[in-house]
Amino acid sequence: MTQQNRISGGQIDTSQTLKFTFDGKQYTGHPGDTLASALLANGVRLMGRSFKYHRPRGVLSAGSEEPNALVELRGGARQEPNTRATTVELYNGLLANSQNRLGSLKFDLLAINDRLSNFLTAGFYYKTFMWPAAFWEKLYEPIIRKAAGLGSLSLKEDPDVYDKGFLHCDVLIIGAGPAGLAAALTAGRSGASVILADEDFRMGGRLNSETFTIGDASGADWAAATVAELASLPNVRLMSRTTVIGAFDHGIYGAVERNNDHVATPDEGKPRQTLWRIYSKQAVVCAGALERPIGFENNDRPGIMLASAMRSYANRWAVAADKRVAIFTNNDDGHRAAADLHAKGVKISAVVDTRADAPRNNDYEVLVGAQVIDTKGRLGLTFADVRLADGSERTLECGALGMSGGWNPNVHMTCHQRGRPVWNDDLAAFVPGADLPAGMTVAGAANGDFSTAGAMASGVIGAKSALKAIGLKAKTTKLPQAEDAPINISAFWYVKEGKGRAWLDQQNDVTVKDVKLSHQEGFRSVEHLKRYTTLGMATDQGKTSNMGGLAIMAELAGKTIPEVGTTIFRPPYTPTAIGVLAGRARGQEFHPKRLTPSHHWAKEQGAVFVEVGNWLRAQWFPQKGETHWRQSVDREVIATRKSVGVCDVTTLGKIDVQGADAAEFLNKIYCNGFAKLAVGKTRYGLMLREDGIAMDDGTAARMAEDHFVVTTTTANALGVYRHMEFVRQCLFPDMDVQLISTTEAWAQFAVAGPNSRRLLQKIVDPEYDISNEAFPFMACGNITICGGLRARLFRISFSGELAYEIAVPTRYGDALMRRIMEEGAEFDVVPYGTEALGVMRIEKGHATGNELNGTTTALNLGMGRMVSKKKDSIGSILSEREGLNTDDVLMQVGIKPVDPSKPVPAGAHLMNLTGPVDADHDQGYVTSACYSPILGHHIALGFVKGGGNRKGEKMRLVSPLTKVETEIEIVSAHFVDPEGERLRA
Amino acid sequence: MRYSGLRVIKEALTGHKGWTPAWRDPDPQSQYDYVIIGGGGHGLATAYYLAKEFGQKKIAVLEKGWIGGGNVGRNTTIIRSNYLLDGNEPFYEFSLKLWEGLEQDFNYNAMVSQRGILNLIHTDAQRDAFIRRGNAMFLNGADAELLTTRQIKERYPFLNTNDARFPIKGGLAQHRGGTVRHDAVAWGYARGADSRGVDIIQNCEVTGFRRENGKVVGVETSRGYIGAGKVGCAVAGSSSRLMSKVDMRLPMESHVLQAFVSEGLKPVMPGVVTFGAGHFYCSQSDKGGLVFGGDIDGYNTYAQRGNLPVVEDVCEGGMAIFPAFGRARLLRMWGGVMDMSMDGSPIIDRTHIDGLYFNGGWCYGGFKATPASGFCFAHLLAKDTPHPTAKAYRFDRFEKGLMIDEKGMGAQPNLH
Amino acid sequence: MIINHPLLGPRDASEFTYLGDASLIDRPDWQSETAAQDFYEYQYLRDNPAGLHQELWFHESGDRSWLVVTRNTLTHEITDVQLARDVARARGRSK
Amino acid sequence: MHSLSPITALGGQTPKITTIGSINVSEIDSLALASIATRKGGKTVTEKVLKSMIGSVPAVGKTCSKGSFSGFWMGPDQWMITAPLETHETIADDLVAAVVSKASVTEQTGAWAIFDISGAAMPDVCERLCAVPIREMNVGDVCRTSIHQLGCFVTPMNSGNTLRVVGPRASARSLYHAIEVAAKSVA
Repeated sequence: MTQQNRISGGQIDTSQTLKFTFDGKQYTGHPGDTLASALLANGVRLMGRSFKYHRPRGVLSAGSEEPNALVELRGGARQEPNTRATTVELYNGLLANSQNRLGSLKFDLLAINDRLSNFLTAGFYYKTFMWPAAFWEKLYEPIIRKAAGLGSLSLKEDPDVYDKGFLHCDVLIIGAGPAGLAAALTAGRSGASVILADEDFRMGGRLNSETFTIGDASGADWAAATVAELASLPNVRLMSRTTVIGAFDHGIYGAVERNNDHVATPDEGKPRQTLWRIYSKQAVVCAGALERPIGFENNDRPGIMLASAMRSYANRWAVAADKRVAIFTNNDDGHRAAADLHAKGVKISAVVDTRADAPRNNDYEVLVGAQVIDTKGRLGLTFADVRLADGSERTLECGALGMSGGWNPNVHMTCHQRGRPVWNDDLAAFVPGADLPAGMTVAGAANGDFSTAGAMASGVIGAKSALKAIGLKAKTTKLPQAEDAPINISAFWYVKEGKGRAWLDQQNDVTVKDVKLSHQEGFRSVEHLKRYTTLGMATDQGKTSNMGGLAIMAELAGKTIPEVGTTIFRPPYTPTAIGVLAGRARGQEFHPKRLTPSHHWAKEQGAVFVEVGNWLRAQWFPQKGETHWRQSVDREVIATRKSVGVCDVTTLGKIDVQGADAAEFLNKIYCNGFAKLAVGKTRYGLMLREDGIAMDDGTAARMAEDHFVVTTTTANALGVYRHMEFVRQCLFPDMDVQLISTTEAWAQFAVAGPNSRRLLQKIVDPEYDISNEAFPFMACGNITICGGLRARLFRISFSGELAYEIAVPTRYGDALMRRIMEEGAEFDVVPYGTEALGVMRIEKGHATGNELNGTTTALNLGMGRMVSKKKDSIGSILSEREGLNTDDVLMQVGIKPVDPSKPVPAGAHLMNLTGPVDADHDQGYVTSACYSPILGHHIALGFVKGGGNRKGEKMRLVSPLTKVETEIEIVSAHFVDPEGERLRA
Repeated sequence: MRYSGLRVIKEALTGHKGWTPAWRDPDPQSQYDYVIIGGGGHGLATAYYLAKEFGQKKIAVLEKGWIGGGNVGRNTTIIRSNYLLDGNEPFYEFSLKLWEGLEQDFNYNAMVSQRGILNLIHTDAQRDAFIRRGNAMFLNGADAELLTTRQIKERYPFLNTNDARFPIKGGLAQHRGGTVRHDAVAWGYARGADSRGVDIIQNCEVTGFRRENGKVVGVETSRGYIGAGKVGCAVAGSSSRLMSKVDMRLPMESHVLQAFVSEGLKPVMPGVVTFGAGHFYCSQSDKGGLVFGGDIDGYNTYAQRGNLPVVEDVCEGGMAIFPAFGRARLLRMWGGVMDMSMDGSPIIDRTHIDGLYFNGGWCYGGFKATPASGFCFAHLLAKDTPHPTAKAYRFDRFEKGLMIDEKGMGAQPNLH
Repeated sequence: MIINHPLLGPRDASEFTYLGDASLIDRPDWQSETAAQDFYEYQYLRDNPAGLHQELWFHESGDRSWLVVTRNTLTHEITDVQLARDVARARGRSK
Repeated sequence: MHSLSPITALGGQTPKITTIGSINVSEIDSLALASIATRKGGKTVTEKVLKSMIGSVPAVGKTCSKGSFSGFWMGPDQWMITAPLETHETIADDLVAAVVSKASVTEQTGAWAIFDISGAAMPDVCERLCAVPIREMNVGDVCRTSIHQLGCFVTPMNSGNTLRVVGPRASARSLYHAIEVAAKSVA
């Protein structure tokens, strides 16, 4: 098929030919073409099918507001559903397929809906499908879902990568048409830092689609020359192929740059698109205006398009929409399409103008005071029937019809912060209201200045007011002469004649009749109209349909258009790939990885790792022959309790608390007392929230009179630090206390087990005596190891064994772990992971996150007495509330299976031995469970109502979810070494 | 006039002349027995059940804008009863049971679609917590199932199970959960209430309360004074603003929850999925749009709009589990005003002022609660005693230390 | 949003963590007879105004200062930002 | 001298240096760090120590240096001091001695990973990493921001050709990957 609709001129490079396929057929186009212009050039008018009735549809526009020409671009994993053919830059080898059809684009079986459209009016589905009840999920909904939807995803992982970035500028100019270019010249020449962004791959806006001159150059040439000057200014950043998607608070704009959508596949490592967060002091919106269609019977046939689009295809892309065209307009601007196409040798059947006083023309016939009342040609326009002013009827032969119902200023961006546009009667359109986002001015057609001269002048004014607002002086910009004709519109929304199937929303198939039905059934607010009929809810978000709909509703409801008002404009301005909004945070980089100092060593041992927040921690260290994790974990627990084990505990939060009031400060944040803690001693601390519920626990080691090292749980490290800064800065601002996190500054290892001291004595330098007498339980101190390396030692034990925690500056963590393993060989030292640590702390009865779950109090945890009443501390008052201190309050207990072979799984609930098993009789729940290799059976910790005095009681553990029910006995939570002799050995 | 398939056919063949307004547009009368402030899902449901279940008369619903214009028109349409605590689970299970019969009850197809909801599990601690929750659901008569990663992969083959930063280790499913067409819920209840004589009065903003020796006897509105035997407030995010007119400070902050919809796609998502290691949940509407959301922005606001960082955070969560969604396009983002309470659970209670009743604190879970909230509020208004499933939703629970804190985040609304 | 940090100047609000109403600075006296009621109201009740709201933000990935920001909850316009420490002292807090 | 040998933040024996297009990314493993925060009544002593060690008291958002020592502002009354690791591994102890409990000093060397990004396209890389207005920053400015969810200090150096990034050590690999990827998409 040759490009039979190509005509002369245009901004395309005919010296190069690009091959592309659409629905399996090969076509050719040229650089500078869009997929839409190339298809039209090859005589293809049928490009898609509408959503509900599957009517055949052709391209309506030439830009991102396109409702009809949606294709599945590319193939395989890169398939992009619902892509607007009007915004796809043609490249060699481009692959596109039509979508939303059952069968071929020409013979879509679902077009049966169009035959039944009288039964399938707006909102019909709310009134049926209710009987029989079960049929909805089984029959009706599956059918509807299969028929609905538009394009389809490949469901393969998106192979492209996306970038995110941050830009700062004095003035952001949105849109590079005549107004935007004039604004950029003014701001750029003043030396301000300027960003000029435009969604198109060629800057110039309407200048590239119209034929009038600016000064003595063509509009397009003036645009090109201006872009060249702007490119030479270092303080101006030109961003074509960049859509500003939203105006957010305080001058922040989101913009998506399409770096590589115009090539088949991006180069390796290069992003498909970039999401820019632009911080602007001032913004000038020059987003232009969008032309409106007119409602008339069958105004949706392929070949019927906006008059401005017809001009774009002719002037910019050298494509005649058809051999023979007609125009239907209610303003002077529509006539330009006839003039431009006539000048390029295209036959003009006639210009149908609703106005009695429409301007005549001697090159083509103008039918004044006339209306198009119907059209013919199912898969492509063939004829248009016209009602003349005198009532007679005429039929025009035409393969394309340009509609011009006037222009809507593009107020989208000005309403993203809930501002509302205001109605302008002379323009018969909404223009930006006064309540604009901070720092925003509007210029050009977006503000209702439709003429080129008007747009350029208001662009300069807009830039000047932006510069003034940031205290910059603008040099005067002398503008060349440009056309300044008014468009003399007289509002005309729809032709009243005809059976009423006049299309407003061509993608969601909403007709004038649907608006009438919506009014008839009481859905009269513009929001009810939208939601009941789905007008304006399609992928173009009503850019070419909302205005007609609300104008007709105003007429029906006897209200003015401003009284009906608009629905809410919401970001993004045009649909935005979810991939670009996620940026590089994909796959393994979703969150950063925090590695412990011994990570590399642990990997060498073949450790199995587990995610703990953003940390990766060794969970267990499988050895040859071990096939199940329980074998490894039991071995690690037994070896540690029998001799010695080492575990990397760096991930626990560590906070340096210094200053004269450090002790007093700890007294405020911990419910137990710290004032009298001796230097060289450590104490367990329970931290409450102000509501009296336990927040976190840890140890505080007094390294010096005015220096504590405080530990937190891994999960709460960030939250505890933030809380401590709140208490310091907001509650006790005059306390002399300084905080800084040292979590990652020190590598810290727990060395636990009866031989832990013997092992450490081979590492700690001899001048430091770490015997039980010199370094008793809960001692702490600065030491040196391995011949003088500064380190810290703490006699604290989470495992319940005789244990120390030794810390060195992180750079030496790896080396220290390897040294501990060497020196510990004679004691058969084993590394143990988080799983074994978990078993040992459950055996010992120590609470962790499962117990400190944000709803448990000191009393629940068996630490009620720790809440000192003698001093003020966060949470102590509200911990006294009656509901937290009932006599049947939950208490932490140990749980043992009566039959030793049975598990006691976490998450199970506890019921009395007899009686109903339901929520009303729930006695508590199991928080942590494990197999204890020391005791030879499963054990667990949990909470039971009045647990304090139910030791020895038999109860039922139930887990209906996992079909477990077993008899258990309530015991002390301290399964191993309840008296703590090992700790003090 | 009853809606049915036959009716649709008859009207189609007779030019659709027989359809009448779904609800009247009456002028306010001077006195009612009950005045409900707030024409959202909860307010309309309250009026509906007051008339239908409790046989009450002379009821009015006052809406400052257009009915269904608040959160019921702005949510991600999910229904479920997978709650943990005894103060909540009975109520939400009661609500799910009401959903199951709703369409036949108010003769309006709200497209209640029980396609199942799945909470993904990524850590052992999370598994334990979900097992405890699943058991609490069973013990309250709801359904739950613990799924393995393999079972999940069968239903969602495009779920990222190969290089996920936080691998999926299973999930808790509630097969009776699902989605409902949210606008239809407001319209269904409005139509049901209107047909039983309830006056639904739009564009009528309450500007103050009139009290006689302490008791509330009526409300001042933008359309004049309206007397009332009892006044029930169900205004969600505007709760503090409204109750400040009787000098009440509430245990609540108003926040924005952003929600998102993609362009229409052929069906890919059979049910609702929530991500456990980030802020993301997603389902697919019958029209084909992916409806998804995540966390609230986190600062007090009434602006019904959010900012970019949360949009990016939600999409990052989405791509973490559905890397294929990168090719789909976000079509529209919006925000509602969430009445975030101090423990994440609602309040349906009398106030200390005679004749004034309050229903609010729904955080971002109000949509699924609509039927039960309406039923229980109607019960309280009609009988002056709380419905059994809502007896824990009292104002004084915070003073007494009987908080209902599902997530255990404490008295900081933006963490619930 | 942009918060104009009193020391560092304008910074993206995504660098901050929000806590809530600045009334959290006015922690009651634990020894007053009405301590239980005072702490209940302090911890749980909020004005939650639709308009000017004084609120606490923590400069998490910045200088770790707590700030008191005065922001309109309808328009998000920020009219004042101070170091929380200064506000606390001005409200009589000390040690 | 003790018998343990350190490893770099990226886990190697020597700092990693790579070139991507015109961008050079080099791991810096030669600095000791310590933080210093004035205590009540310790302003004069602390400022005297700072002046003697790094030439002046860095103002808000500023850095300054004297010889091979340098320091930058971290927060109100709080600064970070850097010194050559080779000769001043125990900088923290020296500071503790100097301030005589008039300021709180904390060992920081192990907590940070440092990368220098240099080349003509450095600003383009920086724009893809964090929100600092790099094109308006000068040598002597320092700014704490977040890069790929990690809290990092960034400061321009050697007449604006280099950007030094000081980020949390445990996430050194993730930080390095983020820098590498940004450099690739710009190179």
